[in-house]
Amino acid sequence: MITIQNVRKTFPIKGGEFVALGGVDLDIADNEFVTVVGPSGCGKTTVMNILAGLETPTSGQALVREKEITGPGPDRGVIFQQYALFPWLTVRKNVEFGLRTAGVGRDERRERAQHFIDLVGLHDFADALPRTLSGGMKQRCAIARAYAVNPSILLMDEPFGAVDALTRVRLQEQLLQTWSQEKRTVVFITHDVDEAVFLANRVVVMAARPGRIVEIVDVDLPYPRTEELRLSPAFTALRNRVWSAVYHQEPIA
Amino acid sequence: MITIQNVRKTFPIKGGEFVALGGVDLDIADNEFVTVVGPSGCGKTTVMNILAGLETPTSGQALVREKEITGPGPDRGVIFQQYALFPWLTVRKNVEFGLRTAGVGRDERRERAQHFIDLVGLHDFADALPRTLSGGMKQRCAIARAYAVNPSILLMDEPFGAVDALTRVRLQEQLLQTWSQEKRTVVFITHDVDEAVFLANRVVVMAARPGRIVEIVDVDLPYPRTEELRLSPAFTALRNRVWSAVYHQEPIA
Amino acid sequence: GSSDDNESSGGTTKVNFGYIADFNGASLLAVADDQKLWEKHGIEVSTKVFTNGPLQITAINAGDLDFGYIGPGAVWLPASGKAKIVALNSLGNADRVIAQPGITDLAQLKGKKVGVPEGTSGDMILTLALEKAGLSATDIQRVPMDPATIVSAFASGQIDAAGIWYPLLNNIKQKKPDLVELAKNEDFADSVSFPTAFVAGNEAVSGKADTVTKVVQVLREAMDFRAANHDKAVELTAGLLKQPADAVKADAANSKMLDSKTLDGYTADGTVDKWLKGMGDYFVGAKKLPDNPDPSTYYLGSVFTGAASK
Amino acid sequence: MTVVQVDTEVTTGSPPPPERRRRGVPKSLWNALSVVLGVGVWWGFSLTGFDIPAPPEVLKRGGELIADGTLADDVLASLGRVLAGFVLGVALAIPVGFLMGWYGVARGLLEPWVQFFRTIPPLAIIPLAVVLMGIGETPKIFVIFLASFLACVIATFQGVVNVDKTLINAARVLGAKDGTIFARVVVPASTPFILVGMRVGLGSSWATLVAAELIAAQQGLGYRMQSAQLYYDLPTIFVGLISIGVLGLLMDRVLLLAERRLTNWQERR
Amino acid sequence: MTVVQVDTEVTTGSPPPPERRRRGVPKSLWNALSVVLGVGVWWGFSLTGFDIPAPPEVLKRGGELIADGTLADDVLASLGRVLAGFVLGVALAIPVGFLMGWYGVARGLLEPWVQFFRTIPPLAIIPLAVVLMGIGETPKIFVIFLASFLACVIATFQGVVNVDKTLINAARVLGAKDGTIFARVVVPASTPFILVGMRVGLGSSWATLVAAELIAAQQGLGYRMQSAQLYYDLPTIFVGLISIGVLGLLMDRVLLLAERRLTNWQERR
Ligand SMILES: Nc1ncnc2c1ncn2[C@@H]1O[C@H](COP(=O)(O)OP(=O)(O)OP(=O)(O)O)[C@@H](O)[C@H]1O
Ligand SMILES: Nc1ncnc2c1ncn2[C@@H]1O[C@H](COP(=O)(O)OP(=O)(O)OP(=O)(O)O)[C@@H](O)[C@H]1O
Ligand SMILES: [Mg+2]
Ligand SMILES: [Mg+2]
Repeated sequence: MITIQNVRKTFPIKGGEFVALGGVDLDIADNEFVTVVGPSGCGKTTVMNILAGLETPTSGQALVREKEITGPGPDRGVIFQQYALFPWLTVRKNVEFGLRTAGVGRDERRERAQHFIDLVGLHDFADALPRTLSGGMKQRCAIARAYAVNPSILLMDEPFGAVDALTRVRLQEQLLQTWSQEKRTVVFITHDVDEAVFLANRVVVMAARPGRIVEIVDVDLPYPRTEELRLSPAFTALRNRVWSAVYHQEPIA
Repeated sequence: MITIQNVRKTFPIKGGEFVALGGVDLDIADNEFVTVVGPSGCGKTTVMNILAGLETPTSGQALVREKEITGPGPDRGVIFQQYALFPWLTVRKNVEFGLRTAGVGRDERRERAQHFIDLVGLHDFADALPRTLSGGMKQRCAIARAYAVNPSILLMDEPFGAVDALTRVRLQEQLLQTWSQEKRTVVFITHDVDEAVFLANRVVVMAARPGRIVEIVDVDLPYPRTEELRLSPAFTALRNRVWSAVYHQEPIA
Repeated sequence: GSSDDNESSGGTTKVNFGYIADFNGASLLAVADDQKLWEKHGIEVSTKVFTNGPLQITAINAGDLDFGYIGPGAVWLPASGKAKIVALNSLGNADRVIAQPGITDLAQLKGKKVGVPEGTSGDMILTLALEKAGLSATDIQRVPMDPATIVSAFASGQIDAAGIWYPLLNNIKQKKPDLVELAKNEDFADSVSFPTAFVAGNEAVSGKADTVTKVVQVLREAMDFRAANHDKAVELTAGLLKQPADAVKADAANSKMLDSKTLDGYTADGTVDKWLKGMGDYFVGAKKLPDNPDPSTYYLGSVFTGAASK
Repeated sequence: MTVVQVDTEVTTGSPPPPERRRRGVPKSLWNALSVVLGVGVWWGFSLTGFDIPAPPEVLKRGGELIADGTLADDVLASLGRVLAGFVLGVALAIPVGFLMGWYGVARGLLEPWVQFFRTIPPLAIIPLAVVLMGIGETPKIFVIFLASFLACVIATFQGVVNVDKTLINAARVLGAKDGTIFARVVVPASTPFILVGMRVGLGSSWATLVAAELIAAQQGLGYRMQSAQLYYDLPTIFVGLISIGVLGLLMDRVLLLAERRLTNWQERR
Repeated sequence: MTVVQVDTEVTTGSPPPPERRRRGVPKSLWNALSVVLGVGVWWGFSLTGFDIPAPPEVLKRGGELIADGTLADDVLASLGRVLAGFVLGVALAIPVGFLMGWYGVARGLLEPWVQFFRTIPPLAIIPLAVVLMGIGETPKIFVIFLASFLACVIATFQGVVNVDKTLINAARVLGAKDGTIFARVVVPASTPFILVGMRVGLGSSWATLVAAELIAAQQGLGYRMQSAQLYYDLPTIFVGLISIGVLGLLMDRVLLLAERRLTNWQERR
């Protein structure tokens, strides 16, 4: 259970403060798959950082299983928008990082890391350093690293933004599959309205200035979600509803 | 006129070399709008870096207007996949950077920078430092910076990847509009097949291992491209053709 | 650099004079300044303080200094031709070989840790003392240290003995009142004395004999004033050095100040040559000099005595 | 005022949740506590028979030196030398460090000598400095200059070598040539390194002061300490040490303040 | 061998197109040229009447000192001290720098003293070191230790403060606690800074050697130079200077080599 209660977040800026989040309330049930959409700069990443324990709300509070979030923890895996790979570690070592801190033994670590490296299609680059990877490959490495620690809550910030369409579809399928098997909670930020609807139990639509939730769209489509579903009228209706929720706001520019 | 002749690019890696590009040939006419699609890690960025003059081909050559590319130049504007904003400069100063090196006077510089900052919707953040921007805002700042120097060739590496759908549509329209008005040459890398077809005169489809061009799809749709066009059968046919060109290759994973 | 300051202008000669900030090194300058002796002889003096003699000789040879002051430990420099002694100043009486309580005899130093500031008069007295006791340099554990370090090392019992001098010895005595003095300068008075001296560059002596004479006249008159008014000289020096008068007074008590008449006599009867010869022997023994030159090649006795009659 | 406060938050941040811990004891209080502790240890040492003067004794001597104006003169003389040497050293080190980091030829030519002189003690330079530069202010400032230059040039060099390549590429595709890249990319990007160099260089400058004032100084803290050593006048030596320490600390604070204004673009702890 | 070659390319890169310029004269040739030039200048100075010995004289003296084994003994003694002091200094500076960069309290407590001691000349430390540690190897190594520690701790501190916050966040969401973050994120991320500290510290270590060997040294390059200074034996001083310079240079090269292996993950010029 994730609970966000009237969370405000302001940043000090020259000559005052900037209200990044102006009172956000949200409950996310265990094992729920929530996607977050909204215009650029509306505070999606800020919400995720608060859930991850990397930022503290200026007021209000954020709770996980009734306990206030006081810092990051391995129960909450995070995929950062900017990847944040350790540049001095190879792909394999990056993926193993969380397993090492969790004290997983060497052989099991190897095996689990290899599994997730294969999953994201980096097996030929397991011993490459991040600087030799392409943008999409870096992103996939970050995904594998977060998956490897098997967190019960997965916070993903535009995780599939830099990969090509086919890889993206594959990654979506894998994500849904493990989610339904292992029933973890997923908070997934995306710019792609289709993706948001395709993956989610609920789509949270945010708006900017100040960052807030304007609508929450329940997606009552059955799992497993298939390619056919994407073409169904129900899907299209939901997609259009989310789209208009996002863009019948004032334009951000 | 951009000419790429039998360009190979290899990187030294542990225990040998990695063939990033294995013989690429491509001619791009002046004022052409070329999009490049292909699976993650197929060498798109590498091609762009060679055109930008930031990497030299291992063999073969790349020419602009019959002259071999020996280094970067302000005639070729670049939007990097990772933005590469100067973290110590505000948005405005970042956008003005190229204008200053070009010796543009203060007032004109101000004015032109402001124009492009407004264009990408960052007017309220003109004096913010990059670290206070969201992912999408950083990307838009990088776009404004490249536009501001008004280069005759624009090399764009997934420039709209981190912005939301509506902003993306706006930026696409703006890009097409200035392109058609000022007739510059654009090389545009994207993962979005729709975007590739919607924008381009020609879509270059690349494949990996080794990086190469597998197909070039001419997009003989009229400009200006409208939202209706996206729904036309001709567009769908081209879109499907590009899609199958990309993905009837071996899967990359 | 101030190398070309020392030209005559309007009847006065500019002179750069180096010194060390203790009673031996500074007392004559303090007196000359107070008594306006420089003006009297048409010299405009500019004094520069140093912490050791060799650096002054370096500066003299680089043309930045005209005169300087050296202690006994640096006498080998003029002896080896780097400079000329224009006047002697005093005879050091401050050097001691000291030992921790319990060591009563030089012979007991065998195998002991003995601290010594190399190349100083402390080094000299230790060498002489060992020689007298029939010990060689290798019979002791010789521990080279800088003077300040000897104070703390001896006071904290890190070394068994040391070759050191007053006023530093006073500080050691505060901590170790029962230390033993095994040797002092007077023990060797008949073979070696520890003169301090004023030096000038080789070129100045040949090229600017007139200036040298004037300076020596100032020094002579200051010497005589110092001899006649000891307490006043102490007071003036303390003022120059910004040190408490009693510290300077204690320091002054450790040397035998010379006056011009005595020196004239010693120069004439060869006593000065004997001192310098004795020093030379020591330096040859210490391998600082390849051979012992005739003192007359570097001590300008005639200039010193000659200045009296002018 | 506000700017400083904000910056302090950025740089002294402790592990998040920062707001929580930051509410604790302010840093200056810890500073004060530390100084009190240090003085206590010193006093303790002086009481247990070690050959060092007790704080009141040093304080008294300090009072005397202040009263007769000696300390002020010494501080001014030394401060002037250190400032001149330090500023010259840094001003030369930044372009030289850049040249070494940027051009292989410059690096090949300069590196052996920079490396060589870094290991040479200032005491050994002094006779040479006297021979070449006389006994005026020049050789004193030169010795200090050398100390700060050598510390700073290595740091600048390393900073230049470590500048993120993508930023340089970004500047180049915007039409920047080497000069512009140096002034507008390399210098800001390597500010943190240059600052390390400046801080270490500042320390070396002060530490070299005593050696520099071996050269015929008429006043100055280093000279005062040396002449006090002739009489083993420990209280004066301690006054000198403390003055140097405090001045160094103050100058370091100024540097840090400057740095915070220059690098508040950085996202850091 | 190959690794080194590849790395050299990365670090000595000149402005692109790198392949083009890299084909020029190799850096070691410029090094050699520079050394030859430097020796030439020196020889020139010695001929024009400056009071410094000419190269052949120094060479001759060096030959003598090598022949009778003095130089080898001195080098060994000094090298041992410098290595011990330097290694200890760096080994302590890295965790202390981390503590200062990470914990506000540690910073508040340690900073005044680190700053203070950085400005204190080693010569002033010596009497205290003798009182506390006797006249054996300990105080000598201590003085050298202090020099390298103080240079290195500032650099490490600055490195820690400058570590990219996102990497620390990444480690923390992967469950890393402070210890792990220090060892596996902060240390690698601030390696370039630590290296600056080590290089500057290495220089200071050697430069402090002469001061250290004021304390009751029986042999060592610093001791040899001091006693030579008393005897105005310039050739021996020059032999000492050159030996120190060459040893420092060699150790610096070792450091650079280590650094290249440690930081070849960096994308840099
Ligand atoms: N450290 C900061 N200082 C000041 N403002 C900040 C800071 N961090 C974020 N902001 C502001 O907060 C707002 C929300 O940022 P956030 O990163 O949450 O947006 P986002 O929804 O993730 O956008 P995007 O989709 O572009 O990544 C932005 O306007 C940004 O400028
Ligand atoms: N410096 C390097 N060293 C070694 N390999 C490299 C280096 N740079 C790129 N590569 C490799 O070259 C290949 C092509 O990289 P490139 O960045 O061009 O891909 P891309 O098509 O842009 O992919 P993406 O869409 O994921 O950004 C990748 O497999 C990458 O690992
Ligand atoms: Mg975001
Ligand atoms: Mg790419």
